[in-house]
Amino acid sequence: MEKRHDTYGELTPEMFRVVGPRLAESDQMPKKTVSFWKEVWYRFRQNKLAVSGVFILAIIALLAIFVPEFSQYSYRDQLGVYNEAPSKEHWFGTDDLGRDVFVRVWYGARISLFIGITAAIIDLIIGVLWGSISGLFGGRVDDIMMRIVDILSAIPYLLVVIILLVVMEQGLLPMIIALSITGWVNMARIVRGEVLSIKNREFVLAARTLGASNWHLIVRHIIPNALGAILVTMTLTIPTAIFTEAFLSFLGLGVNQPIASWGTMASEGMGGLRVAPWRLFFPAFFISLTIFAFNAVGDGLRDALDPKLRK
Amino acid sequence: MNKNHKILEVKNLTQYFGPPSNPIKAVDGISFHIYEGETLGLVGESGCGKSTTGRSIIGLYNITDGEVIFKGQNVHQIKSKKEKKRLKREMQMIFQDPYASLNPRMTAGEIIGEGFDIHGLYKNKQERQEKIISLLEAVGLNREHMMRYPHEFSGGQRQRIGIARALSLDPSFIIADEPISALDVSIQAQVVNLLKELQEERNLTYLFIAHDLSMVKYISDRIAVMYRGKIVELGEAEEIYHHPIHPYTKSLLSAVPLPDPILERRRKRIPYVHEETPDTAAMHEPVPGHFVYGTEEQVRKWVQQAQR
Amino acid sequence: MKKKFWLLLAALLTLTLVLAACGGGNKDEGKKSSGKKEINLVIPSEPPSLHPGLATDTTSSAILDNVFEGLMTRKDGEIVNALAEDYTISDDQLTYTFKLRDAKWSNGDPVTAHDFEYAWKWVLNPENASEYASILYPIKNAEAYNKGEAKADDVGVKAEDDKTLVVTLDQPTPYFLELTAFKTYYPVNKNVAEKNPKWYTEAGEDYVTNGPFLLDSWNHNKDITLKKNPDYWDADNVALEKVNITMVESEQTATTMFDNGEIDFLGSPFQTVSLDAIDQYKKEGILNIEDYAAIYWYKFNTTDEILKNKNIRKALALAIDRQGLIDNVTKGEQKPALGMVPAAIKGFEKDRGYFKDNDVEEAKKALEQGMKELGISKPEDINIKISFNTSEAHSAIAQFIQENWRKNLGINATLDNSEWQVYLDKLSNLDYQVGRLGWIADYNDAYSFLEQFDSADNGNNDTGWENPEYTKLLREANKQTDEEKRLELLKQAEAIIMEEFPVAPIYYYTSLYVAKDHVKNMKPDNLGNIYLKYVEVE
Amino acid sequence: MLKYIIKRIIHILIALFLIVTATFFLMKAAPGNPFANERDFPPEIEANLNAKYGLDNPWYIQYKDYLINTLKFDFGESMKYKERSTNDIIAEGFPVSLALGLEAMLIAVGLGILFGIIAALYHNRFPDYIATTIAVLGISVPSFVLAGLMQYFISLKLGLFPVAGWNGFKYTVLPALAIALTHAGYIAKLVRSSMLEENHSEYVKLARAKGLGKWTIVFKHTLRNALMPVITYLGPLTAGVVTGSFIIEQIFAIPGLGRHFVQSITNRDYTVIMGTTVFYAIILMFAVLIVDILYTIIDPRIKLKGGGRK
Amino acid sequence: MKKPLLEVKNLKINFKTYAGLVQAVRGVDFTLYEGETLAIVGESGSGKSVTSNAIMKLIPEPPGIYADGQILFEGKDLIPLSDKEMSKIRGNDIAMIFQDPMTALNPTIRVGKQIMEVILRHKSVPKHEAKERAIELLRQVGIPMPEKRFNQYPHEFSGGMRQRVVIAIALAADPKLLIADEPTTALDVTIQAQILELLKEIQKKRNTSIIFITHDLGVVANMADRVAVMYAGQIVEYGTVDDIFYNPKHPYTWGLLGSMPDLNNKSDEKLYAIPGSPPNLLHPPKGDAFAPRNQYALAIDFELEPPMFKVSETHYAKTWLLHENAPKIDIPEPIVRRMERYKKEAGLNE
Repeated sequence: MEKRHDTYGELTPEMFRVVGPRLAESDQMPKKTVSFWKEVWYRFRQNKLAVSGVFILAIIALLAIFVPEFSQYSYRDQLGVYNEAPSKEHWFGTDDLGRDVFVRVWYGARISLFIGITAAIIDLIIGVLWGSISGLFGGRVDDIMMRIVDILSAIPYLLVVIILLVVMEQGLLPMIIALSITGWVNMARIVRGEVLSIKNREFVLAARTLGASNWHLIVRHIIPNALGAILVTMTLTIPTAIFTEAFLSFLGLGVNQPIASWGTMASEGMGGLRVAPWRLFFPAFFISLTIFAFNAVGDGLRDALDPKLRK
Repeated sequence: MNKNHKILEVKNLTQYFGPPSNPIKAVDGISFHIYEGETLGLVGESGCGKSTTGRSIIGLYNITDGEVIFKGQNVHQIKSKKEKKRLKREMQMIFQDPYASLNPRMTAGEIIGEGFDIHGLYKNKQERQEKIISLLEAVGLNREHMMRYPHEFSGGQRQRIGIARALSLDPSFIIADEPISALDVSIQAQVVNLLKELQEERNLTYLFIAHDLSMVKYISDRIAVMYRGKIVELGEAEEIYHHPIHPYTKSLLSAVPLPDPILERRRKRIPYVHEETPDTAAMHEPVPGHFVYGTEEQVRKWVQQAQR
Repeated sequence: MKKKFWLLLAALLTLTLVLAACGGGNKDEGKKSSGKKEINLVIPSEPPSLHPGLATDTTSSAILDNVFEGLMTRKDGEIVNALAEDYTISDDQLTYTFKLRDAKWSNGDPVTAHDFEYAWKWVLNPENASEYASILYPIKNAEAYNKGEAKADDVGVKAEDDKTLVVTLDQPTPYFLELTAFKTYYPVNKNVAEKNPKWYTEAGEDYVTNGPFLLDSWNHNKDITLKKNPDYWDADNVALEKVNITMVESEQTATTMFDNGEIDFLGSPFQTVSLDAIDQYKKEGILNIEDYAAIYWYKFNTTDEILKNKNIRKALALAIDRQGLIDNVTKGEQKPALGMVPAAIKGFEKDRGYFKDNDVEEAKKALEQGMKELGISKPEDINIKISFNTSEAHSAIAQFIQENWRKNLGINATLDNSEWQVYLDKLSNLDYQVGRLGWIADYNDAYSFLEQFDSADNGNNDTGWENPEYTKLLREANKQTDEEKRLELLKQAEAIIMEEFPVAPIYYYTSLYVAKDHVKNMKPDNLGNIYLKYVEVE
Repeated sequence: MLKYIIKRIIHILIALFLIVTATFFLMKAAPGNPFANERDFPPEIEANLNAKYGLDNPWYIQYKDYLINTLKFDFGESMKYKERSTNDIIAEGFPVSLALGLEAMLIAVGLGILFGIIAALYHNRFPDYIATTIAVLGISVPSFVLAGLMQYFISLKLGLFPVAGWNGFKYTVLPALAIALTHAGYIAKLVRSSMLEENHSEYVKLARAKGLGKWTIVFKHTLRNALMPVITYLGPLTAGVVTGSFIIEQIFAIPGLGRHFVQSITNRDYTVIMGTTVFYAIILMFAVLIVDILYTIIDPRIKLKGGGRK
Repeated sequence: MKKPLLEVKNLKINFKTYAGLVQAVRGVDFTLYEGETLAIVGESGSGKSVTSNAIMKLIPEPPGIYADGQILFEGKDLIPLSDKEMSKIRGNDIAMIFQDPMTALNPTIRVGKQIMEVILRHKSVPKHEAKERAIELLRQVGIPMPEKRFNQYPHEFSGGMRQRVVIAIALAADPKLLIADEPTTALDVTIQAQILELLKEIQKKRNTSIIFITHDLGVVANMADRVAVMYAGQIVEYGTVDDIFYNPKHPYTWGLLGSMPDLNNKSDEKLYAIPGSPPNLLHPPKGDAFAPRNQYALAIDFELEPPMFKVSETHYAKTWLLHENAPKIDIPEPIVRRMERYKKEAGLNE
């Protein structure tokens, strides 16, 4: 245990003068500010699946934006070549009405993503407000609001959606309403759970002792801290909406033709599975890919946000 | 300390939780007062109701019964928003857990300045910034720390931010709810020293809640010992330490480990056997300024035991 | 402890394997039937009712037509005697007297004229709320009784004795014999039905029939089995011993089942050959196509701002490339409909030459004219909504026609897809512009197609169109006892419609079907009915 | 406990009342009626029909009748399927859906837990990536596509299972798989994340300090606790699955209850809509109640109090 | 001389984080003899818990890395052992008591079963015997009515009782070494005193060696035979309990002793506090890690890491102040005063 002094080389007496503490050095912090989100981003980047999800989504979004604009065909042009296999001319083949599937897939991507994202945003707004009010106020308010949520989730979703789609004229708007009408329930539950755990954290109590209003608490403390969970839920709401749209299309309640969504394309393509499998394959593939990507991103975010996995 | 001026008076404070039929009696009718400029230590084991007492006084809970009179005003009966806000500025709190008490999504500057936003103070950006910096410096941090997030600080530094936040509205009374129990020993001393300095500089009054008897004894002028929702003994710090009367206090004192091996080897723990106190129990003052809770008979017995 | 995990894993694997093994090998269970004079079929849904007097739909008919038999039946599209051994028609064509042959109910009771009288009056009894009662209206006082304005005794049907049934009609109805082959005219065993009013809800003792097959089992929503009726009067000529009918809603599934040999026949009413399967079966050379007395048409709402103009309607009707539609979209070798009555109907086999298919020039002229009349300057200003009910085929047709109108006329059309019930609501409330409908004849007569336009109030009209001359012609035709003259009157009426275009006929349906090689003589007749009585299995 | 259950049942009854009300008015708001058909029939007949099924009454009488009938669990006759009572339809369809649903749940839970455990134990290593990818794939393929592909490849091309129908065990395999895979994916994800969470807990550390092996810890300690969120998920899921999946039942021609939910609506078969909705709601709400009770069995810390789940 | 049970040699443990490599333990050496109690004291983040977990090989890899050193248990190095081999030692030869009894027990398993588990894992005894042993253990750790308690769940126990259960689990297989990682930090003082008494009693009976991790010097004074003071991943002072409390040599030890008020501190005197914050082990400072906070820091402290200086046979300290060239610096006055006061008090009581 005892070490020889001479291993340290020349030790001059000068070196043994008392110089006292250097507190500034002790309290010094690393140069750059590490914000929470930077750290999250770092951890997110470690997750290869999640990063590839982001890439996939970016590419799909770009193609959805640009392909329909710059293609020589439009999504509704009937070109007179029916159920043609993929070729140089038509990369994804043509469908039963002689339309270019490639253009339709990317046009459909717009519609499906639009539906997914809009529904998710509506869910977000209603869900976050409902959940935070319910959670923050607690007591009777919470009881009533949560009972409403319970009932909404006990009414068969299909019944509501079908009746809604039946009553309204079919199109994008009723589709989005149908998706949001009960979709926000999940978000509300999650936000409420977050609020319940956040609202008794000491920093919220501290803000209360400073005299903060409920609104201030929601905006400054609760939402920023629930943001992680909200984001994760949202990345999982979008694919759910896309999925539900496909499901409703299968029931014949999708968007109006000739407008294409992935859902309507896939459910129509189902019939042509044997004659023209590309009509099913491409939209179904991109539905799956997108949902896969969103899930990967959502899972990645969840892992990245999880404080327990942090060090 | 101004013994003539009671800044806070608590009368029969009662705080029950859960269903009225079978309530959890967190605080069961306690009364005490705090003089302006003094530090009252409130000690007891976890779950005895000491934190609840602090939170009830500052109005985080709606109290079940009793009165809290702060500077002559009944805290729980103030209706006007303006009055309420004024009260908030007068009375502040320091929290136990320096990790949980700071919003991880806000910078130190934002945390300290939050009270300004709420009360609409220092609208001028420059002024606001200067005030924040002066608060940071008051607690031994510096302007560079303003833009930093809580997780970048050490535990002690975080607790300093919490103290700066409590000071931001220039209160006269601060409830320190176990402000040091989550900190390391060497940091505890720093924070306690800081609190004492601030008290002198700003003429603050503290309600210092802790379970660590030695630290409470060190910082407090008077000590109240809480046990199962009641204050069982209250008196001058030295008096409580040297001449405890209530057997619970004795047991508590005997259990405090001392940083001395020889003493430790000899230490005899006095176990406390819970004694039911009937409804006739009340606060007694066997020695002037030294209160004990119990029936007359019990108190007489305890005083005798103590004198032996 | 690791052991446990591997045990679990192994258990799962075995489960999967067992599942796989169970499934393997037995694949051609369906094919086995070929030796046993048995046939496997599918219908698209649970039959809503197996009471001949209550059933309204083709699925129920597909069963009823084989377990019941009326006075007459059909063979190769022709009306032939069934339970009626003989019949006489009075000269004024108002009285029909049927002589019944010796036939038995499946419980051994003889089939009597009283059973017919009972059954028909049961249908007409307003309390029973039979939705198809109106098909009995040619009978004297039938309508009045059904509407509660006459008594049962007033109805012109009477069992003179066990073997004689006398029917009195309101007016000469040349297709009345056709009607007696229709399911609503089937007899019901009076004794059983009176004893057990719910006799028709389950297969069993009380489900008493008189047709070539017996309802052997009926598992609701799942399957139905028919067994040969040994007591059937013509049992010697019935080849099939057993018919297994599964209810399969999805066309794709039915197609796959056919390909997999699980069923022996695919084609309406035993599910349909889906649009997408047509190509495949054509390629394989097994697709059969038969004429079908049914039409697919687009109705115009003649009360609409734009479509009230008959030239616009004409333009729209003419600017449809029917042949192109048939070749590329519907693909079933349907015939372009250039009239109101399908070619499968007697006397209407030839084209009456009202207009040409895809006559863009004429269409443009008519459009020009129409726009002038309406004061519209550009065709782009005309917006037309094509309504249809949710279905892939309707949607594809609508999209094709939408393109036709856009290309040929420069008119903007939008598509309005609604759920079936909503769609029906829109049609009957005239809350649409252009809407699709199909019409299938219940009996082989042109009147079936023309009758609905006799007045704007007719529940099946849906166009708001009426024409006094048209109405008059139909009335005359009804009174006409001479077949030739009657057809002439009907054609004149048809010509009026094809002048004013309250509807744009699109195509005459065909029946498409595929059958396994061992199934012989199984094909739909021109009304789309399949009588299993004639089917043979090798 | 009993008090808690009674309280929950009262909640369920209130919810049922609201659901019946909402359904009734939604149903009435939808255009169309159960007798509408391509071929119109005379208004007199329609009047007869309306009279027969009580549809000629004013809405409040109809509403009252529905409420009373719901209380008596007698939903009346189907308006589409003549003389078939709604109760019969449910009684015939439910066992089928239940059997299929349970099989699917078994597969889903088995596969889901298996993949979840593998993913969690090999966190951020190769097996995790594989298991996660498979799980997400399961989630991301729409069930109708999956069903169609399975029919085409497994039944037609490989001849392993019948295409459709409901005549014994081998008919259940494909539809059960088609239902199960999506849920298996979700369950795998849930198990993975909750296992990871449990793996960071102190008691796992203590279990390791006891010298217990990796798998012992999984099976005896973590899995049980990690299944809590799975159970929460399973409650409503079970209700949904055992009452039948419309798409799967339609594609595989299974005589289950699921189709009736959709078909009754498209048929405007009011009595059946009401019956199936109430039935579904009851199953769902009791499933949630059972989950809450199950919690107390698995997790002794939770005590049921009168307050409901928080 | 007693036999060494555990020798830790130059143990270095790093953690990989997104910000870089954290050097949590930077070369720790100590020896533990049979039947003795070694207390490791230090602030949070000083590496004391990492060291104790490292001995159990409970550090997850990744992110943890055993960078260097040996852990010799009865002469056998534990570091190269596989998890399977290690699991035979864990709970059997070396057992551990955790800080928070509230979370350390599996909430969904009856406590009896949690104890039996260890017995069944390491001792080949039939179930009923394991149960008897478990009940006996519960009795030994002072749980009343052990037969009834055996079948209860953790949430039915109070904090102190739970910690007794955790101790029972640790003792179940009769380990030679017990690592107690802040076993009383989460408990109230009165309960803490009971638990400490219990541990001492057990040690007396079974001659178990104990490594006691704590940050509370009062507890150290009560429990330890020898003490290792850790700072920034290193042991900075090491000696018998009397060495550390009555002759502390390292300025950090001074700081620790000084910053603890005792019941005699006058409230008007300031506490002797260590200023500043502990270093970030992502970038350990050059030289003596404690120098930036050290009132008596020497120039060399900022340049060179001090070696372990030997004070006596039993006492070592890692500070340049012990170098022959260093100025003589006395123990700060408040600490000396208090030591004297204690000595007096102890003498009075004699």
